[in-house]
Amino acid sequence: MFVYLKKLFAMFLTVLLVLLITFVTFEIIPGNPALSRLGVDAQESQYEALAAELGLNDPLEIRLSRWLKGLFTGDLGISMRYSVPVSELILDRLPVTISLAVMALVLIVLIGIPLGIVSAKYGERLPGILITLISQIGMAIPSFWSGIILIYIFGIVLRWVSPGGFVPWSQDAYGAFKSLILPAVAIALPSIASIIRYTRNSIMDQMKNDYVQLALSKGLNLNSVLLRHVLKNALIPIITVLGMIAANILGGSIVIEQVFTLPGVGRLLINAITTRDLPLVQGMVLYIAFIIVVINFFIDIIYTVIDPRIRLVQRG
Amino acid sequence: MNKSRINLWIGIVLISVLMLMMVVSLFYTPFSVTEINRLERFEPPSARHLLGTDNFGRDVLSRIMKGSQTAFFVGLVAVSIGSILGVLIGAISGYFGGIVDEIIMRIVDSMMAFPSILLALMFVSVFGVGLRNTIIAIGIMSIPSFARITRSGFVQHKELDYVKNAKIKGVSNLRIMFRHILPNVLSPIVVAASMGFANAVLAEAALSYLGLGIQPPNPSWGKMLSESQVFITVGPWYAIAPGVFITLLVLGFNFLGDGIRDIREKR
Amino acid sequence: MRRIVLILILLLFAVTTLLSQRIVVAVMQDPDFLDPHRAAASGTYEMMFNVFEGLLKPDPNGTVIPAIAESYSVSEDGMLYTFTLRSGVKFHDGSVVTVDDVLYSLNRLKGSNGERGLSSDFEKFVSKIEAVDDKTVKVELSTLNTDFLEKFIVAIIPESNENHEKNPVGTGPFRFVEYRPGQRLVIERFEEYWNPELPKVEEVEFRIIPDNQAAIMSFLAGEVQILPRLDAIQAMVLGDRYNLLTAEQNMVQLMAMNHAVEPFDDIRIRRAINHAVDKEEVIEIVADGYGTKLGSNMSPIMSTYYREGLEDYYEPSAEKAKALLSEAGYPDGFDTKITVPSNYQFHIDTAQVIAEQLKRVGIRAEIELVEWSVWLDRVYTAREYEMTIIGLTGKLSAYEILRRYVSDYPRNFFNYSDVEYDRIIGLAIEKTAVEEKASLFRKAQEILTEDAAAVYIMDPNFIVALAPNLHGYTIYPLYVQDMSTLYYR
Amino acid sequence: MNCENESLIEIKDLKIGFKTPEKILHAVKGISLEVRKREIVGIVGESGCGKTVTALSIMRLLPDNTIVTGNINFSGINLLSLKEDETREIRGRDISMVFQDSLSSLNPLMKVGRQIDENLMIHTSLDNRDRLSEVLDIMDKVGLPDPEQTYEKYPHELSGGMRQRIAISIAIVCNPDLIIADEPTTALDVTVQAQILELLRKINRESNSSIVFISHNLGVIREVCSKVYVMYAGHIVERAPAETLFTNPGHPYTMGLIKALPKLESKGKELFDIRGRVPSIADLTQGCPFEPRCDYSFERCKKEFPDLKKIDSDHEVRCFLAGGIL
Repeated sequence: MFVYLKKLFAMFLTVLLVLLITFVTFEIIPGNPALSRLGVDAQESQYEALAAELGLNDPLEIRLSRWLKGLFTGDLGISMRYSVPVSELILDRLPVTISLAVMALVLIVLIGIPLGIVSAKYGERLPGILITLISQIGMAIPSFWSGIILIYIFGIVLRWVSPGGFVPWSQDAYGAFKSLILPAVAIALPSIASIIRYTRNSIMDQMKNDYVQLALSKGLNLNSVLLRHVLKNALIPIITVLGMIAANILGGSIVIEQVFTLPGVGRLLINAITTRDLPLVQGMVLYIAFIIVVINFFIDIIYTVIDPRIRLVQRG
Repeated sequence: MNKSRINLWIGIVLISVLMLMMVVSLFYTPFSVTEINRLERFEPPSARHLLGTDNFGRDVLSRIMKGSQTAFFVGLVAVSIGSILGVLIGAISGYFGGIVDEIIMRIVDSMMAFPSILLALMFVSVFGVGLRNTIIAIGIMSIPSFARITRSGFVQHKELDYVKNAKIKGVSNLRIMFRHILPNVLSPIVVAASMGFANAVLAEAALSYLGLGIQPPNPSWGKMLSESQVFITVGPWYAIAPGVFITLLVLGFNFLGDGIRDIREKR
Repeated sequence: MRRIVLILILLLFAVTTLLSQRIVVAVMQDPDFLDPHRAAASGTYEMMFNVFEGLLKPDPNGTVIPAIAESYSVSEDGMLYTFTLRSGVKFHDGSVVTVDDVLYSLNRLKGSNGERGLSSDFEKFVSKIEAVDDKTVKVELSTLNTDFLEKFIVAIIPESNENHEKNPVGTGPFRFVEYRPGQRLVIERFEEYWNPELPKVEEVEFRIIPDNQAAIMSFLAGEVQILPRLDAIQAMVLGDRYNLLTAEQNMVQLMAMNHAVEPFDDIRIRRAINHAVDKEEVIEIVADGYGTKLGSNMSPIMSTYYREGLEDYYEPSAEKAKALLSEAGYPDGFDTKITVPSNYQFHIDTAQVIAEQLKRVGIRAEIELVEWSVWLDRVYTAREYEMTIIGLTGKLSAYEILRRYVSDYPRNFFNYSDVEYDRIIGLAIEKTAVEEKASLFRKAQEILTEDAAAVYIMDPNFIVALAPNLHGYTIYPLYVQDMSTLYYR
Repeated sequence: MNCENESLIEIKDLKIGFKTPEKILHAVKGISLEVRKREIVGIVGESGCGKTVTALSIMRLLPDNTIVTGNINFSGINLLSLKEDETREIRGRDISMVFQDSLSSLNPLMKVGRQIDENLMIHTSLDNRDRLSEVLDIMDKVGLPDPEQTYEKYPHELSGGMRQRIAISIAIVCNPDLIIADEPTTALDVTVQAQILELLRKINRESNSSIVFISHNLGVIREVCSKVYVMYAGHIVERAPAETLFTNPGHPYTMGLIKALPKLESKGKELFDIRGRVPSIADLTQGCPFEPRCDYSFERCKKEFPDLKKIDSDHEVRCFLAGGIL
């Protein structure tokens, strides 16, 4: 329990630091939310009205205290660009990114782990080496490039799916699936490749253990030994990697949402950064931190479910 | 014996070829990289233009060659920043331990939990786009992994006899850290540097793709990709070439990293 | 094979769109405000043009025609405007537009009872707004401004609406449905529009896609039916499968040189740069030839006020440019920086071509890309830059176009200052006779050209890509998308 | 009962080589041995002498890059000629194995009861209930307290001795003809070691299973085995009944091993150690592989490889001096 608290506290400190840095830098850097909202055609009076409304003309100490107050009351504030509560904006975008991430994770697990097992089973023989080689290449392909190629093949040439259109799940589940599957694949590809490698390595490490020999000596065939004994053991390090991948999917979605023009959190973040929408940027940072804490929490739970040893010995 | 070196050799060959291309581009490119030629737009690959031309009639191969300078430069400097600072932080943290170690490692852990592209993105958007800031951003985001690897090496080695002997002899901490321990924990750091190079190339491409990295007319593979994206129907070679080269370079460094690790593990 | 593909694509378009009677239009940016009196961005007007109407509205020829007003008159001295309301015009909430709504709207702009108005123009120029009877409204100016008529395209909104921002209500052919920040703005057909023939489609979605390349991908995939404002190279990508419309768009693309910064304070340098830039090459490469060469800050589409013959005032000539540079004390050229907003690929491409051209005369220009918000802050407002490339979108009023160069104009980011120019503009706006006014504005354009106030590049043609079965697109010399006349066939 | 003398498994000229990119390295260089029914046979030797590899070759558990030649005759069939699925039939049912380290040989993530049960699942058609009672019986038989509770435990929750009892349960649950125990007591402390040895003897007595007992410790071997094979560098250097081996060792290596045993009276004195190290399997000498470490070696030992010489009806030694001056 103590370990969790320490972890949580460290996360909290880091987020606070990031928030403080964003506040300070948004003070220094050029770019003004009111200007960027109104554009070149605004009259002076319109600009001044908006600047006053956003509190841009208030002295630093007032803005700082307002910021601190918001921070401690959990009020994310109102977006400067959209005049809508930040939490509302984020919640609106969340389903897209979350479903994208979940679909990608499912693909990674469903494709990566079995292929990793197959590759480990064949070890140094041809299928194993082939899968390793392909996964090595898969890891090197930038996801936005594969995204572009996927759009070209499936969107423009074949017209199977339509990039840039997103229908909410509630409206048309199949449509939503169709609009998310390509970006999910693009995000998943490099991670599938790395999961294959990790699974392969982890299984091959486990295969050196005596319990494998014992299982074989019972008369189990290799497949059963892999699935019944080795896999679960091999999963433990893979889960750590999956946790890191889950966090990286969030990062990857920033780029992929841009490629596929999906109305997800990543695009919102880029918008917020380019329009100097400080409350929105901070809200996003908090949101991402929160998601990461949640992911880590789940990972820890999965550990304890899989590995009985962890219930006794705390992981440092 | 050859079998275990195959990763290493693939890596070395790929990197050498690309590096050769980079070195050649310092003195020579088949065509000017920036000069615009309105008569030769979207020429498909031919003997004259091996990789075709782009929407400005510029030779894609020449731009790819020039772009390799950016890729190597970004990778090299970013990895240097990341490894020097990371090793320094990791060494201090691992060698001295205690509360300093605790604080540093907690921060490093939290930093690693954040998607690194996000940190780089924030940095660049805050301090402005361009080559220099891209490099710094990528360098900073690679610090945590170097710090962690170095730290674990130092934690292991500081308990070993040769370190204790050195301490008894009265060798200064600084000297023990960097003359005694560091050479012994170097090989995982070298592996991390190789992988870090690959990641830096990918990160630069992603940032440039988002328009927040290298700025035109400097050729960058990522930027070329984003510029060429719409032309995929009229000039597929232009959209495909930069992607292929990014992949090859990343592949090269990944193989190299694996290769070095193979050798180390064999020992 | 190509034929089959073409037919298939057409079929697909037909099926998907005929069923829905819905149009998706790609737009670059979010609206700034939905409240039409607070909105300033042209990107907002582009969409909300379909929702709101004023007493008058712009027509495709660049003039204004009656809308909520059935007719209007202007007094001889140009100081008094009288509008007669069209009967039976309804707001989207079903209520009829009354004189009170008109008064409410105009007073909201002018400011009343000590409250500041939402429009500095109305505040500055209007002295009195009054209802003559329940059909007639009179507006009296305080200062003469003969271009003021165009101001009455501003939206009339119902007094009863409590929140114009959350729930915008107007009288336009479409009714506002929803706005999702960063995603879309949806409008639907208003059944009780005063012109029963319009609009023709059921629903329009403005999908916000800031990245033009992604927008093109969506268009190619059939997800978007209208791509406004393509540049020519991008249009070329689409090929001949689509319906492409081309027209001048009343935009002035220029390279501004900061007159307050050395060496651009020297007219010889500015002239040298003008000689160094080969506009035709720029148009050819960046716009694939689809652009109209400019010589001053006015597009030929403003035919009444346009001063012809300035386009070739500075013929492209490296010798002349070099000679002028030497004369100004820079025989070997100099180093400078072109600051370009990073979200406009068209301007970035232009900058790349111009940088190459400047290199030929020895000027080494580095291209610096900045985010749009940084550009607005640093270049447009703080005027900290050397050179920049931007497109100034057109207005119906020549005065509003040319007053950017008046010394004390708050957004004169050129830092241009010329006493004669200021005088001519001030004079022009007081002339009621059109020809008199036009000749003064033409004179103003000449001054800009002679002073080499900027490098006036082109009016890039406005290319709209439409789904093959979409017809009835109307081109305006303004930054608007008129959705009411579109129909599928 | 004449089955006492009936042969259960007979290994003839077994050679085991590992393929490397350059050459084939032989870990076992042609050994022959025999285990009779109900017999406990010991194989002794330092680590690296090939005893574990021999055990694994009986189980056909060697990795893909090994080449095994010779003949392993088990109840009339040559194990080496069996197909993969045929070996699986035999593994666990007819021949089973107990490994050295029960902590690593038991799957850490599976309840121990289930690990015993698995064996029954593979080789019997019993239903869940019957299997459970069978498993609990066996657990009781090997002396595990509270079988029902222990069934639910994970390996890390048990002590080393209990874990080894689990491993033995796994080995005997199908009532195999042969149990190969590879250093089953090495990782345990002395008292537990004795209990486990006693258990193995009991199993041998009660269930008619033969046991191949592999150890580097002659003392342990002496306690349980009736017959002992001494292995050195892939060869069998001596075969003798356990008592004979101690009273009348025929090979200098065996003598060394006996000398190296800690004795009560030598407590406090320095333990004897055979000088030098076990040769690597990559070393190829013409002569006797033990020659470099042998106190009695002479010229011939360097050049010639000695044959197994019969010095008694059940005593064979691979040494030129055997039966003579030694």
